[in-house]
Amino acid sequence: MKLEISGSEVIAAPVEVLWASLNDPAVLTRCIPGCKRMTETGPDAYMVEMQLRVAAVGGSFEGEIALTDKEPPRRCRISVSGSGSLGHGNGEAHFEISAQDDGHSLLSYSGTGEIGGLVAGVGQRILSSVSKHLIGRFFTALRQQFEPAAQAAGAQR
Amino acid sequence: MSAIAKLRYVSTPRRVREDRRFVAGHGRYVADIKAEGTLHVALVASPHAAARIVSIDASAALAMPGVHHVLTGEELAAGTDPLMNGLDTPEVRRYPLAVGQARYAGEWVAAVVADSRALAEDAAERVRISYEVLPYVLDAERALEPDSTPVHPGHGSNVLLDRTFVWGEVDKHFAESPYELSFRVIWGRSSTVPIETFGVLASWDPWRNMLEVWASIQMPKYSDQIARAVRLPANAVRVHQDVDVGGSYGVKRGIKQTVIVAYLSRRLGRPVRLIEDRLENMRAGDAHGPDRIFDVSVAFNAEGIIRSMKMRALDNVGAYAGRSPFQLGKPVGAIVGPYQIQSVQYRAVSVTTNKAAQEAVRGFGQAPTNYAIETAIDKVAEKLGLDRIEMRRRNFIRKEQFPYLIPSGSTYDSGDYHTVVAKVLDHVQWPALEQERDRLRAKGLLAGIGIAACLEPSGGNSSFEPLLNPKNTTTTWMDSCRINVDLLGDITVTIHTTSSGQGHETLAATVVGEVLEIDPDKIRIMRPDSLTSLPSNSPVGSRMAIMLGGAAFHAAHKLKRKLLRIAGHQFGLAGDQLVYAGGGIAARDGKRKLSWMDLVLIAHRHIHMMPPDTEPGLEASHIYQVPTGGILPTPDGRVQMYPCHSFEFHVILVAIDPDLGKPEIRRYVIGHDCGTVINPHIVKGMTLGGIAHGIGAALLEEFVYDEQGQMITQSFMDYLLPSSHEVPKVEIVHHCTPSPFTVLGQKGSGESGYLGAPAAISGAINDAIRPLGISVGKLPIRISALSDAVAAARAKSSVTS
Amino acid sequence: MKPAPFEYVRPDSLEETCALLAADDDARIIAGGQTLVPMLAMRLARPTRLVDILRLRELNGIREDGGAIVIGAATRQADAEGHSLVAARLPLLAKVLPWVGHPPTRNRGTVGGSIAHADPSAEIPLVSVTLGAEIVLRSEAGVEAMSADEFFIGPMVTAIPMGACLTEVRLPVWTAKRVGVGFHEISARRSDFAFVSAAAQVALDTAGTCTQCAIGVGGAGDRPVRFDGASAALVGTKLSNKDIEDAVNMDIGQLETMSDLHASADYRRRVAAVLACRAVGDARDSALGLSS
Amino acid sequence: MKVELTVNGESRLTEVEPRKSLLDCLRDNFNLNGAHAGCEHGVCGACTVLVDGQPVRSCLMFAVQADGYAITTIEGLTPAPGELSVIQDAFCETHGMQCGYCTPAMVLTAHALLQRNAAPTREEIVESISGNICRCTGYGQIVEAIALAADRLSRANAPQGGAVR
Repeated sequence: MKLEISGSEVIAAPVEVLWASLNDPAVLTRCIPGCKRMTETGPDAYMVEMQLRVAAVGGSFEGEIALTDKEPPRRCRISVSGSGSLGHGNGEAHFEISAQDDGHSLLSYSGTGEIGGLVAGVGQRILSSVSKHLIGRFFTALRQQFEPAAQAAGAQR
Repeated sequence: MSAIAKLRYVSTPRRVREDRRFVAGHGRYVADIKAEGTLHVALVASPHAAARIVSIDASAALAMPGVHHVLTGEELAAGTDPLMNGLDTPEVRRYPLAVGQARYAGEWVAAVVADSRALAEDAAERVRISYEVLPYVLDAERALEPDSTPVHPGHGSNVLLDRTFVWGEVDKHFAESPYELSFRVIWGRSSTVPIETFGVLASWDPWRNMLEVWASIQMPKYSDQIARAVRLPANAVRVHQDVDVGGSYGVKRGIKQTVIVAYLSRRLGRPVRLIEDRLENMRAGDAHGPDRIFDVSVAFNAEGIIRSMKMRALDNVGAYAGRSPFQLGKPVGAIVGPYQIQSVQYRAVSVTTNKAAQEAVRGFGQAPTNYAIETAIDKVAEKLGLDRIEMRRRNFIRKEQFPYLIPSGSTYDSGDYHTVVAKVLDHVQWPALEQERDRLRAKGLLAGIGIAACLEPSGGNSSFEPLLNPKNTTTTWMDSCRINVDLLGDITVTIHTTSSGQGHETLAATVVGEVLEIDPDKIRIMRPDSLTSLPSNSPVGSRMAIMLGGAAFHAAHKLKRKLLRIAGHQFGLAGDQLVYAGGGIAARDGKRKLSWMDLVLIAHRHIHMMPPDTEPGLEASHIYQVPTGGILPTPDGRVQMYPCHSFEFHVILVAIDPDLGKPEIRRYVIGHDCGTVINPHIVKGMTLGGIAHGIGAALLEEFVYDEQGQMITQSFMDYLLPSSHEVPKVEIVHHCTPSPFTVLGQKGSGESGYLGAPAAISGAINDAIRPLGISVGKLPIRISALSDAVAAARAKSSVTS
Repeated sequence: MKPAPFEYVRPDSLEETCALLAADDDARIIAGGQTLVPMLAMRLARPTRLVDILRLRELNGIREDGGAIVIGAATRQADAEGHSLVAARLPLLAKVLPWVGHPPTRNRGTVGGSIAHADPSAEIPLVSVTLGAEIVLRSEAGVEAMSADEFFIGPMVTAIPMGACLTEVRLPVWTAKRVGVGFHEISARRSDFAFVSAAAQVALDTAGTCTQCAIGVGGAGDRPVRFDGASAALVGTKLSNKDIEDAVNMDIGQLETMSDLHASADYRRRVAAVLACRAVGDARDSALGLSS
Repeated sequence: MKVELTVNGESRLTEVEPRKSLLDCLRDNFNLNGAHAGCEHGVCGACTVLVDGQPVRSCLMFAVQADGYAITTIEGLTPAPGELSVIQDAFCETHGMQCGYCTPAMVLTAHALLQRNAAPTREEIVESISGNICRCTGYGQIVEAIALAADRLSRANAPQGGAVR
């Protein structure tokens, strides 16, 4: 199943800080839903282990993340691929960061992805909304990086 | 036709004998058969539409306790031969497990064998396969293009078959006709999807050199194919045919599944079973049906008489071929439907793509073809402003024209289409039905009447094999029956195929009882294993009433003749001086009489009382050749495809809430003529069940692949089978035009209902939306797509008005 | 299609349930299992442990408490369907229950399970959102209640914190004399997941003027939503078809609809408006004592 | 895990993995083969059994959850070996089946319906079996069978001297 994503988020951090965070495996590990571990395998390339969970559905994934076409601190391309018990997927997104007033940044993204295997076969009905939800979770977590107060909201599942 | 003057059992509503065991839960399906020490298989599927298999690492799976083996395609291919190809396409090789390359998402790549199915699934998750993703093609038209990615590179292209038949003066007829129209309709990929998935249990006995097989099959020449593939003599494969099959309607072929378990059982020395789970079945049971694009042109005059038709059927068979391309061949036998179309150009094109392989589905390609033909009739009527029923009446073959030779070389046996139509119209009270439609329209609903007339070619010859593959010179497709009368006078009849709900036991008992004038309920029916069976095929092509019925009839007559010879010898009378009645034989003068038991005793005990050169015992067998069969196609592709042609005429009323788009069938009437009915309950069930299946194909069911080649309707949450809510009450109007070619005048009815329902439903929906200036030409007609089209048309008309 | 291995525990109390959940992040509650078991069978869900709450007496039963009907989470849908309090006080729930799954799934499926699984198309979550139900959770930390609006977050995603168990849902009872309800849904087959569903409950005064109104739409997006703007606009009107249409059209634009194999996003948006109008119309008619 | 189930009135102790469905337990452990696996995800209904008299999908229930209930399978509806109940007989009378695979579930569902509603309308019959997919019959003869059984039961149960309808 093909997915198209695009949107923009205002993040309470200056451009440079946000850029640094997006290049920091520790931050990404915290923000990518279900990410357990990121291991650097080369320049801007990581192996990721994920334990993804959406409601009762869950499964483990292994995959790779690579950052390319970097133009610090404004642009980069992030590509993700992986597979696990629920299926496999890959995608690529283009990020662009621009400065806003009062030390905020606007993070715009657009990209496409593909999901195959079990979840595509039996979960077509809600797959796209689940994907959107997961992307939403990533940005929520990212925003929370810079708004510690918001972290009290508690875990979701 | 050797008519029986007065029928005692045939055509009477006798109970179906199989039903007793089923209502008590005592059917014996393959999953009910338990063998000590059985191992269970789960399958590892390719997640990609096309991928090279780089490596398979089974070590983690094999390390689990209770896991016995992980079978790869490489190993299996080394130990078995490729599966049969129907067409002459040697480079389109097909193995039960992918070898080197996976060609569709879901294709089985490895088979894991463990102590339980659950454990096998646990282990299957641990088989690590590394793939190199390859380009793929899903769309049939794209697959036709020379630069498309070949699914089988060795074959050179994706075209398995591209043959154009011209029967009659098509160009001349088109040139001479004042009108012509062309259109495209698309039949979405659906299937029969039995509630029982395919299952098989194989057990190799090394001390007897015998492979025992229990399977839920409906497959001609099954044991031969298994033997060939696993490299055993055919007499070392014993297929138990007394397994109840939980529905098939064509698709339960199971060759690849059986080869897997047969190989594993020999290799592991244990019984091995594979019962497909629903996900395996849906994505890779290789049981999808036709997936077709029809481009049709018809030439006609101002009266609506269609003189000629050009049809191109482009079938997307998926990744492998097997028998499925033959589904383009069977419709040749009724390519003009019930109409007097004088010439036809038929181009049959079959392409491979990266979808699951097709298998035979109820009607073997006839239902999609009927949908295309009936759409043509409706479109011509619309273009000329003619009544759709009048249009059909004008084009129908007339009663007095039978037997009627159609341009493609088949002779239709009999029919009385005009009378069936008249009876149906009378039953529905046609003017009232039109008023009802108009009343619904006045209420603001979209309402339409659908009409479909179609033929059910029946008798299951296999002339499509030599037609589409010149290397295949098959001219018989026999079926057989054996009758044995034991010393106590009780009758045992053997039939030699599996059965999946068609009531063959009832059929054989009824016919034998009819001929011998003995209560069918006293007759035992057995289904021996393949090695003790007479040559038979399987219940495909609506053939069993004709073929098993014919075999039973002739076997019973042989037995009767033997009884008459014995009695004649006793009485010193010629046959014409004897009267057979209720199993006993009397001299015509009424003075002497031998009862059934007298005759039985003579045959079993008293050879000294038998005529000379008579074998002792009372047994008779008959191997029945397909009536009208036995002839190879002509070089220009004219062929007698099937012997019999049942007729059905559907009239339905559909209402659609214009805001919601959901079609509701308000009335469903079918006129049905399958000649002499042997068991009315069975024929009724087939007809109603076929209609339900047609409703599914028309409105609900589809194996959908996304752009990446993933099949996204793997579960019953997305592949939608009609429930009791979706199938309306159906009214059946009966008519009987006996076939001159069969023993009792019977024709086939195993596919009835299904052959016309999709066309009728499509016709009704198109009638409903015609006032909006739109039409739909793709099945299934989804609610949302229909509603979106209606909304767009309404928006457009509100803009223009 | 066999589940991955798991342990099975059937605790004797809610307290024990909470302790079991707290001890293991990968433990999952099972009640009727009608949604969860298919996910287990397909191995979409693979908990380490199933904690079976179906028979916990504390979670079973239907009672009236203050202005609400309180339904224990493990109350089976079939029991709710036949319950006199539901029939008398929660006409909207009574109306939708026959649309939940099939009779056999309602014999096992629970009210709480349907809410906890939060399928965007499910009927009981729609009623909960429409009526503004309160959902009560219990964990080792104590009892917590939240509104249905806060509870449903996304497609099968809820705000249940880790370690918590849904214990009951409190559905407000409308005390007005003339209350009517309406419900419509459309699906490919009658018992399938709805492409779109709409529920409405209205109260009328003696003059037939709307005093209270609640409209909800399910199946269209990633969770059920309530049309508060439309509801507010309709209070004080006579609920003419025109009133209803205008009001529903105010809110329909905010509806985020999804597209899938069976129904396009456009379809869902269009039909959501139609069904919402019909549901309100039916509610009005039933409040007026007209058959709908 | 050990579990003690009451099946067709008989208490039976067996050992199952927690993940074993009631369906698989009935078939594998007790050799009661009348319940069939069709989809194993709760849609087709071929695995229906009665739990405390109500139809339930045995593929959606684990054996370890099934203790303490009265479980009835098709084998438990059959009065005696070779004898049919009124409902089973009615299915034979109208040929309310073909391949027989969904039939035990249909019969059990019909049984539960007629227990609670002795004179169901056609719509009520259709609704009651709507969770049981039959691929063969198109449901027509199944609906007829259930109506016939209802009629016969009501006659059988009517006071002497006349049928109730």
